[in-house]
Amino acid sequence: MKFERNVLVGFLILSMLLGAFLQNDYFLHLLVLVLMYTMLASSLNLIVGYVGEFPLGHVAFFGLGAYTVAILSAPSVGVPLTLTIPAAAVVAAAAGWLIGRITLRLNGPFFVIITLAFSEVLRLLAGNWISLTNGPMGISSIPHPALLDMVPWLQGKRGFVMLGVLLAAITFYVGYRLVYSSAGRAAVTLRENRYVAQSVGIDPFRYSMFVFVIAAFLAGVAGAYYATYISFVGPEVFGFPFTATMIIIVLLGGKGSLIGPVLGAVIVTLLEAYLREFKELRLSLFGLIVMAVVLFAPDGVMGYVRQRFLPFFKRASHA
Amino acid sequence: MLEVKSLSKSFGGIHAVQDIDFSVAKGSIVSLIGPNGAGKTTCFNLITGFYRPTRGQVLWDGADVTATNPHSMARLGVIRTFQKTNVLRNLTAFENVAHAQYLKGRTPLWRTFWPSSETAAVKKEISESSFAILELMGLGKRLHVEAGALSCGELRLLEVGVAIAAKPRLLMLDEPAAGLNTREAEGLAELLSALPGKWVDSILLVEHNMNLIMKVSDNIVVMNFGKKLATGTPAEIQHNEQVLEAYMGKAA
Amino acid sequence: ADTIKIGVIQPLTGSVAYNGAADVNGSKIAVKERNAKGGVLGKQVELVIEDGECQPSKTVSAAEKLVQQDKVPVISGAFCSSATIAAMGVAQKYKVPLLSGVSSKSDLTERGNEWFFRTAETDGLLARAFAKILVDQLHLKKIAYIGVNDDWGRGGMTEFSTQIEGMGGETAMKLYFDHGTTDFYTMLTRVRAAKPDGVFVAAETQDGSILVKQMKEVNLQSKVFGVGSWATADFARLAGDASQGIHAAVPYAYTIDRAENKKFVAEYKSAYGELPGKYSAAGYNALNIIMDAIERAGAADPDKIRQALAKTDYNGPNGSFKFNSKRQAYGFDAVLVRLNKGEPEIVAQATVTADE
Amino acid sequence: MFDLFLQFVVNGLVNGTFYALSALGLTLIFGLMRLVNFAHGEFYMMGGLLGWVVTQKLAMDFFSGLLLVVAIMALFGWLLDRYVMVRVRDKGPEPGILLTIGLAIFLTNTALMIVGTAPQKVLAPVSSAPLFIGPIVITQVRLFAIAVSIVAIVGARLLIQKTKLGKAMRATFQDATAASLVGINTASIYASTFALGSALAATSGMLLGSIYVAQASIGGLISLKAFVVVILGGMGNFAGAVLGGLILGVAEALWGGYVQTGTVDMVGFALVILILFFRPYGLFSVRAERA
Amino acid sequence: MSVINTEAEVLLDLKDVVAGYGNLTALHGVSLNVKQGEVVALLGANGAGKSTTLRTISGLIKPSAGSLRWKGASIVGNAPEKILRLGVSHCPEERHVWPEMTVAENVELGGYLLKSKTELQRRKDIAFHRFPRLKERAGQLAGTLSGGEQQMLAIARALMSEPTLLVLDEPSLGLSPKMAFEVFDVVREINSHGVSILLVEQNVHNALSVASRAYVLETGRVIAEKSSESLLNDPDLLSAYLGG
Ligand SMILES: Nc1ncnc2c1ncn2[C@@H]1O[C@H](COP(=O)(O)OP(=O)(O)OP(=O)(O)O)[C@@H](O)[C@H]1O
Ligand SMILES: Nc1ncnc2c1ncn2[C@@H]1O[C@H](COP(=O)(O)OP(=O)(O)OP(=O)(O)O)[C@@H](O)[C@H]1O
Ligand SMILES: [Mg+2]
Ligand SMILES: [Mg+2]
Repeated sequence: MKFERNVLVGFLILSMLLGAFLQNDYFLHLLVLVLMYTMLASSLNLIVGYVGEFPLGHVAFFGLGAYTVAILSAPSVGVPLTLTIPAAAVVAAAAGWLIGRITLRLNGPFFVIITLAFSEVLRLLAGNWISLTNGPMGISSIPHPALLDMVPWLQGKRGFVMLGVLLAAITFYVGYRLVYSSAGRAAVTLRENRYVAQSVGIDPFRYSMFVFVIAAFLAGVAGAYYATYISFVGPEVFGFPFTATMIIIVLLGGKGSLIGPVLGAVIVTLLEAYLREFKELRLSLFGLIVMAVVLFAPDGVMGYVRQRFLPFFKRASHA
Repeated sequence: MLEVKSLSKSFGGIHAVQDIDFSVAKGSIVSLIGPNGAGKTTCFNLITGFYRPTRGQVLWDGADVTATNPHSMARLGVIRTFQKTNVLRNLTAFENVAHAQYLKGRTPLWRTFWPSSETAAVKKEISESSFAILELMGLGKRLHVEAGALSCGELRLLEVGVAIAAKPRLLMLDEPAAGLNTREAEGLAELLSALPGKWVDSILLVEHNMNLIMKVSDNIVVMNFGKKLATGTPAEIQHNEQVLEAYMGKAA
Repeated sequence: ADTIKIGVIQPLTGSVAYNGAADVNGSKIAVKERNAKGGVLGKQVELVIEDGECQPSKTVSAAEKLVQQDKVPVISGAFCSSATIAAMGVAQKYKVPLLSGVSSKSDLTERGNEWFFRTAETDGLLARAFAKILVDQLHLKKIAYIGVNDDWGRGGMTEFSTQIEGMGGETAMKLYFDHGTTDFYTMLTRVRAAKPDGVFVAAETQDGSILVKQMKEVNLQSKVFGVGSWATADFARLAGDASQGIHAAVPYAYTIDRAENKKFVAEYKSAYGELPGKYSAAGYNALNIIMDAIERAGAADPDKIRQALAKTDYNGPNGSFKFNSKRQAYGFDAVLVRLNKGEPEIVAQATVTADE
Repeated sequence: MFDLFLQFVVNGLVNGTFYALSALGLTLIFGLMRLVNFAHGEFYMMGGLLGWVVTQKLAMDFFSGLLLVVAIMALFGWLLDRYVMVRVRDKGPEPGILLTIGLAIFLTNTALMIVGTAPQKVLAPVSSAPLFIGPIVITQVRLFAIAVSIVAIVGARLLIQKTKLGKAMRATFQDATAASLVGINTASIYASTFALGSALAATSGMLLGSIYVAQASIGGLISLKAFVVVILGGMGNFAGAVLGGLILGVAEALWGGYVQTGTVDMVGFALVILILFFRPYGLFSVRAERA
Repeated sequence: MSVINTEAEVLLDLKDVVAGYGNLTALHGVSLNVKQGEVVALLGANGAGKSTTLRTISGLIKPSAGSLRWKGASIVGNAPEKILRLGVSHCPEERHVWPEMTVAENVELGGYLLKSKTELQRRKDIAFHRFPRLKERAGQLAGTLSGGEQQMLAIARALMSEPTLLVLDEPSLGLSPKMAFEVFDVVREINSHGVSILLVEQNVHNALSVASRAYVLETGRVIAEKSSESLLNDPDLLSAYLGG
């Protein structure tokens, strides 16, 4: 618990220092990606790791967040960054509530696929509702946030890194509080055994819903960050590639621990960047590496660490 | 405290439970016995809301709580265990018991993100009562073993511990002694007799271990083929020909 | 450095990899030719090829890497307009010229990004060049439009239908399908029921070949014409007999009768064992234009290259390329072809003009 | 008007049969074995590309080619299970998900490297000239494919429900400990199911490759639709999967025919949401869990 | 109760078997044997390692050291299937019925290794004759049976292979007293046909009423091996470990 908190804070401080002192913009870009993936994966991890269900459509909330920012910050609407990001989070959370009401009644493979169905419906909507989303042409008029232009030091990528650190900090805080709250424990009880949970008084629907909405909220934040940074949003933000990356990050890093997604985000981003050296072999190698990690550390890197260095994790204080 | 009235449940053509009436008074231990497939577990499922009765009523403190969902029953103080072992397999024995005290440690959802939402006092209390309960169940040495790695018998005890931790008023145990040896079952009998008034108000027990039943029960309800066959004190039941015939077989 | 690096971003994986790879193949031919002749500014040219996966985020990563790590002074790419838009931001930020030979979305050159150049024809330009010929030569009155549901497909359909309607053509229906669709029976049933004279199709090789094959299967008799990589050997091979008599308006066909093209086709064929298509030519042209510009700039310096690019006058397999003030290329030819026994026969030729 | 409707329905039924066929392998591996197999579409893709190689490059006729492809893919599936999948068995669903995602990425991109990006054609076994049945138009090759689909589907169903092997499969996936205690060689059951699933996926890839195209990057799309079909049917239920496929096919055809073609893919997913809303365990499924 | 027959052939012989789960060692050198025609009980407190011993015998767990012999030949590392073919049938703890198969299918699969259909039918008839309750429920999904019914099913299934050695893990678990007696009657009956039995049972008196010998296990070690009579006459041992 303490250990987790220290690692997360350490990560934030390190990112901030790197953001402040790194001169190479490509590395800063990678750092921004790490931060974005961290947020996204952390939010997915809340569901996978703490509710124990596996949504294949978590990207829906990421996409909604991204589109909200894109639509609201278009020059004709002109809502500033300080409002678009919260708005994105709220829209995503509201969608989470709606979608959760339908999907959380199901479990196992049925939950996996019905969530996928929702994200695909949204992707197709985004591609066909021309008047709102500009369809497959996407929205490309997202301006550089004025907020980051105000302080000269924050210009360019550095501003995005700092924004990312701030948002990641929020994500960590929310995740941390959730996991170590009575709601988090209720969710874990539910994950471990639905029957036991119910018979000690836990309302299954209420808690899975709560975590689901929070996770959607955070995914919305990640989507907002993405949209502001890339400055273009099209239907691909609802696409399966994001889902796959997200899943790989969470499971590679190790689900059910707050550090796992961070580790996964760092590993996957660096791996993708490094593998660019290998040209055509790139993705084949990536696939092989993912497979190799599963075979040698089926519970992800954190699972492996936990197994090897158990003493670090005094679990007794979990209550 | 608990009263069931002409409780019935059928699955397709199978009448698993038919017109069962009984009640559990405060401070008492009532046992439900009967041959395999008589409908005991189904009764449990009906009372705790895992199944919806085809007919009949469940009353709790006089109020109708028929088909109330399981977690709400738990909040009313009706906590049960399961015949097929159900625990939090990936958590330690200690965590199992601690997590079961959900109702005690619960904070409103909106306060989740409030710093200091949980007072250290509550945490300490939960932790202390967890130790106490595990000690009570004789699992004091197995505190930090993952539940999945416990042996069958230990799991049964842990399950009872989990149920007690949830602060029941009525504790409903489905074959808690299954898998315990004679001596352990005796220990459990003593434990159960001591529970009412201290940890719980009353106990509703399903068990096939006759020694235990006879030792702890104030009242026994016998079921057969879904129907009530007899009811009475242990002494009465012990001498009921029908019960002996249907249930005890040669043991009599 | 002893080589001059040029960055290329194309989708090399994913569903449009087929076309991205063709572009890269064309680019490589251009570089090979040039290097054989001594390279640029006396140095050999080295391509740094990155996979953008047709995704904005991956394309930005690729562009960032090219500029920051490989220090390329100029980039060719990207493919999908959405990815190109994302890369344009990077180009502008680092002040590195970006040239796309593929992305066709009209407004890319309307965004006032002075670091972005385009050698691709836009749908509007193509439509303006051929609508009249189509209507007059094929005698089409009532037309059904089928297009892939993306920016390119939608753009092509809109431009052609507006032009054709302006000439008195009638629009029977407009239908969209998603990339990767395998079954067009429902769509074709609708089209057949409407009995149009002609069917306009905006589709790439894979979707397009299945579509025309199924047109034959459902016995659709209308004339077929469209835009996409249809003047290619692959298309004819995949569609088989069904390709017979189809018309396509394309910026490039390997049958174009020009010396520059014959040379290109021969080299391409000897290198890859297949005939080049429109994306191969796009890559080839883009790289040649970039290398010319570097030569004229006299140094591998982004800003100088940009200035040199603006003054491009390049003669390629499909005509000559100049840039207008919005850095949109014009002056090159586009052709209307008719597929005959798998060969694209050139029916008409038009020069792509650009308004200032 | 009615002719049009009839044609839509027939298109839908044909397409639905193909959906069911391409989901067949997944019904085994995902529906029965409970492995969320993201590489299903890649197995399908391999079937198509291998089909192209054997019919076009090796100039074999369709049927002997199909036999060869089935043999190769069955062996591939078997080895994959014996040496890779076995290591994540009993570790919960997630390692399997991650492993098959990795596998899918690897297979797609390796195929892309080896055979290139171009779409390819599998030589069709019968003609694709139009055939008129009353007002309906269809092709011989489609009728042929439907026949093959029906044989494959019925065969697979009989295998699972009636044969000893099928029972052993179900037993193994429901409780492997008990299965090994009654003498079932569970390792080989897992491997043969995986092999069968791969071979079925490849069969559909090759057959449909002769009607559409075969291409390295086709996998993702196939997987998505196949998951929808399996779930609609209710996991591991062949009759359900067939019905799921048909419903999907007809709904898409009618939507495309009367409403909008651009959004047909949405129909499938909307249908999933709708059906699971009313029947949380798919159209046909038995539940045997009790508290 | 059968008399101890020292001449009888030793069927199963365990010597210093060490086994466990992952890093955890549950058996620290268990030695025991079962002879032809014997009923042997394995007793011990919760978590002593009784079930682990049985799992090692039937091949579900591979021992990390020690020898495991069947009629003199080593069977260490054999798959469960192979051990079953030799004639050892294991009815596991916690029933392990196949929930989504019918009762009839569950029973039939117990005879999975049988080739002959008529023989399978014969054994099925015997099983349903022994457990009429199961016959009533032949078409019901096993997962919906009551606990005791599932236990009967598990026993019926284990008997389907007509083994030479039957290994029973707490067969009376969850059975009503009457049903438990009936099960022990079945045990006696098949033993009278020459089938050897290795039995784990919590109710010592029930166990010793059918067994001729017993081993007492404590934390993965055999601490006593006695004939049933002498064990029944050893109140110290009984009350210390078994709660007689
Ligand atoms: N979902 C169901 N579908 C069909 N039959 C059921 C279902 N649930 C229970 N039954 C049947 O109802 C009867 C009563 O079952 P129940 O589990 O209540 O018995 P029990 O008294 O607890 O028996 P035991 O002592 O063996 O645990 C059994 O015959 C069982 O097969
Ligand atoms: N699946 C498992 N994983 C890890 N440890 C286990 C597992 N099963 C049992 N153990 C451990 O092995 C030891 C022996 O367990 P075993 O199940 O053999 O005991 P047992 O004598 O059968 O007890 P019981 O009478 O309670 O069934 C115990 O300490 C238990 O905690
Ligand atoms: Mg019961
Ligand atoms: Mg045991």
